[in-house]
Amino acid sequence: MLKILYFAHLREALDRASEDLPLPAGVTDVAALRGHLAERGGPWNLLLTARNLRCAINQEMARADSTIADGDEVAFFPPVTGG
Amino acid sequence: MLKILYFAHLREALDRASEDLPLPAGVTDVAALRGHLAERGGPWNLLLTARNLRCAINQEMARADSTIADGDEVAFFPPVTGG
Amino acid sequence: MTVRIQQADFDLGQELAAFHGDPRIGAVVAFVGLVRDSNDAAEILEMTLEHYPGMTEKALTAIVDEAEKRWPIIDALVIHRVGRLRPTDRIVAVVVASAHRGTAFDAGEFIIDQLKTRAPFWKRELTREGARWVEARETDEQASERWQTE
Amino acid sequence: MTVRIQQADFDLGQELAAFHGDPRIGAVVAFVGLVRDSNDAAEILEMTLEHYPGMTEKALTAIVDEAEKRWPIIDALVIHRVGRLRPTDRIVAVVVASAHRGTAFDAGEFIIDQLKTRAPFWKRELTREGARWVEARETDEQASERWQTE
Repeated sequence: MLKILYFAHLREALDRASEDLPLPAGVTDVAALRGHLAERGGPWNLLLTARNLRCAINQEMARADSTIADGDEVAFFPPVTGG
Repeated sequence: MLKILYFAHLREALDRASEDLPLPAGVTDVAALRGHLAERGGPWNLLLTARNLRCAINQEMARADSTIADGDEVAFFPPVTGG
Repeated sequence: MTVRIQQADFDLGQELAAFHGDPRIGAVVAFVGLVRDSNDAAEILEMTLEHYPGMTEKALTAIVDEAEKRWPIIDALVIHRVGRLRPTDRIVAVVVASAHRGTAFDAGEFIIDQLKTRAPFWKRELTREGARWVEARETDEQASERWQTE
Repeated sequence: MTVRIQQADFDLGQELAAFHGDPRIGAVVAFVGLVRDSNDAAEILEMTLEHYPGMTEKALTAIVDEAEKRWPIIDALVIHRVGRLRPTDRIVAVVVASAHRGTAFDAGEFIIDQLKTRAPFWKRELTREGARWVEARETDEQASERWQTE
């Protein structure tokens, strides 16, 4: 099972802050997970189209080719704007 | 009349914080005043020998060739060490 | 070294008191960021700050750890507020204490520059035209990156 | 813009309150200098700060004026103590408020760097070996001069 979190405009657009998702077959990295989620269509296309979408795995910044494994906490969010 | 002020180690060495001095004949700039005061001998030689001695005229930083006129407030002190 | 995320306001005078009394400290630099009433030519009525609980604390701790590796810091504090804020409200404080002032200035600016680009916070502004998510700034990215080459 | 010279201690939290409430302010940087318990390898028991009444205020005002010409400062404060101080005592505070953080950091560091080389204060330290006047530092001269070329 993956725990997936969405923040800021992504959370609003998807109308979802988090979800638990069984690790989809064939998904081994961030890019694949984004593609898988985008298949839901509608606002989920943002997972592929959002400019500079960031991803963290287990609360560490990750890249498109970072490995995803069962039990991971994966977060998607736009560039940060704190401070 | 000149008002002359001495600060920090100069004040201690001369055992004097200030004095009123009639403008000495022939003294028209800082270098000449330093020479005039040094003629007092003893610790007053510091006016010529002290490393990096600073001078202010009327509370503005001055140079060796800055003009001194009757009524001026002249101050001698070492490099500053505040902050 | 302390990192705190909170909804409540903070009293910088009180926070600075914790930096007082260590005779090795010769310099304290404190930065406070506040909500302005305008941004990108729009009037700001209110702001909401969202964060990623858990990761945000980790990211801030990692930034302060990095500062401590780069400079001889004696103590450091980061406080960042979340939730609803209004113009003139304090958002963030960064405090660095060290023996000499150059260290405290550099490390303080490093921490806030890195926080702006690496700590997961997001600002949503309410203007007269409605709400909008603040866009990341290229200037913040540049301010963060300049520390890599120094 | 405020410049103050005083024997009494100051409460930075209270001083910063004066910088609160102006919605143009997005950044406040505060520097505090404190007496350390050692300097040049000697233990410092006590310190006495002397100044040149009249000229010191003018010099500090001129430095802040210059900072205001170089940067878009919204407000600034300099407090410098004189008289007898002990380790951990506050000596000086410099506070700068501006719209953006880069301005506040740069102007704050400029003011303290200039103060160190241009404001007539002199420190006398009491060590176990006796009293000594603090020597001006070449590093302070360099810190002050770097602003000329930037």
